[in-house]
Amino acid sequence: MIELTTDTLDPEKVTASVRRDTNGSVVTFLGTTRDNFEGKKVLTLEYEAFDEMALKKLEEVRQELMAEFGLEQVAISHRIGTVGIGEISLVVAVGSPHRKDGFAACHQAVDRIKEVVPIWKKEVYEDGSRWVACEDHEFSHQDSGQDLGQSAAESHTH
Amino acid sequence: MIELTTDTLDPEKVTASVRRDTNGSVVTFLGTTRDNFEGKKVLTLEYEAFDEMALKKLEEVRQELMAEFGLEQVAISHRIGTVGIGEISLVVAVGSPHRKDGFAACHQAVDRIKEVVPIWKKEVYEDGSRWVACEDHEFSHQDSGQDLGQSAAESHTH
Amino acid sequence: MELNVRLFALYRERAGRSIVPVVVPDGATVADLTDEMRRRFPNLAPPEVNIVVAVNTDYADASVVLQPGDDVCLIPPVSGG
Amino acid sequence: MELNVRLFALYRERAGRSIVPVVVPDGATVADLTDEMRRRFPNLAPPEVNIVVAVNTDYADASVVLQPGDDVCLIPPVSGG
Repeated sequence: MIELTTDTLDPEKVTASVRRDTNGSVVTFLGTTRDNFEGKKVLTLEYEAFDEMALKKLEEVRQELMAEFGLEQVAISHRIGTVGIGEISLVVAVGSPHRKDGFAACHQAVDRIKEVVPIWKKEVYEDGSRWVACEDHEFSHQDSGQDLGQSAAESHTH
Repeated sequence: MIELTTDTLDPEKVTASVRRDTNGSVVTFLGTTRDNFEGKKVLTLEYEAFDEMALKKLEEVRQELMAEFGLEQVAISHRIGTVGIGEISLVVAVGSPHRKDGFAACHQAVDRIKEVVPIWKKEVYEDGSRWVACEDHEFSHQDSGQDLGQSAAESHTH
Repeated sequence: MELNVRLFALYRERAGRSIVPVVVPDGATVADLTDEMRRRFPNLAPPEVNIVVAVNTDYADASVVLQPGDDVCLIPPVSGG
Repeated sequence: MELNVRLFALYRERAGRSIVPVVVPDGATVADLTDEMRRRFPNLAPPEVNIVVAVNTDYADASVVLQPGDDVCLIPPVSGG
């Protein structure tokens, strides 16, 4: 399953969707919103998506993973809109016969989502806000995830 | 938290116990019982533990992980007794500021649990049963996890 | 031809709008379009930053030739997850 | 001294009991104990398999000298998870 929603995410539902009696392993990743950025208190976050393309890219990531690891159970749910501190913004669940593939596939799924899916996060502070990794000082706040996002996007163009 | 129980495991409770507003990542592993062994239908499983030592070793694994990765949130819950097919026998949840540590720590926790914790699994078939990795043909069915178990146990003695 | 370029997140805020009608010559490439967008919105992105473009919901190389009716979107560095 | 050796899982089933009282001389090691257990239960484990022993809930090397009152347990290859 692939899901992009403004509702509170339901990790149990996502995890349940990849469980099979033939599988011995389920690896689930929850991305949760952190309460600070470089010591600055974050009040809340806003996620914006280019919906059609985000859904398409999420499905592409899912298909890539399934092909690369020979798996059938990969589920991704991403929240958009306002997300409170400590709430879940991303759930990735991978069911697999063996755990090694499950860990590798789930980790890679999260990395790829952060690289290629057109979703943006804005941190809201008491005294302002910031698009993560790209505002302030002309993109100087790019973190590694953002650099990957940019380079991955570029690599996709070649 | 560390838990060894005959009750149905509660992955949501285990996962919830490692969530913090300061963390951005929660990685959860569910070990579930598979319905077949080399094509043979498994009806149910029986887990037996050397309780006192199992709890001690689970806590040792937890402390090792927390020290190695500098983490504070590692939770492990292992079920014993009869476990139906497709049910959860093990839950490991790791909360961490960053996902890379979370995936590595969770994977390593599961590996170590399977190596050093004195818990045994018996698969029950229609026409018999088998202690996983150590019965039949005088231990010839040892899989890699079992080999690790044996060697890890030995290495602990040196 | 005229294209309705869509902007998201940081680019949307910097341009002050989510859709910008842009006229480009026939045969114009993605690079031509981003040049035009930079000209119209000098603060959109610093010169050293490549402006990533999606055409019809796929990332498109700077050399891609635009077609009438293309769905063209400017994609700031992503930060999902 | 007499020790009550505890057996689990496969070893318990093969020995047909969960506790086996074993008399060993003072100064006996873990290796002496497993030799004695193999003598009493020839089918316990094949010769090439090392019988792992826990003393007081920690894995114990074959050279460890047993003490009166020690909690001694035979640990078949584990298969948790």
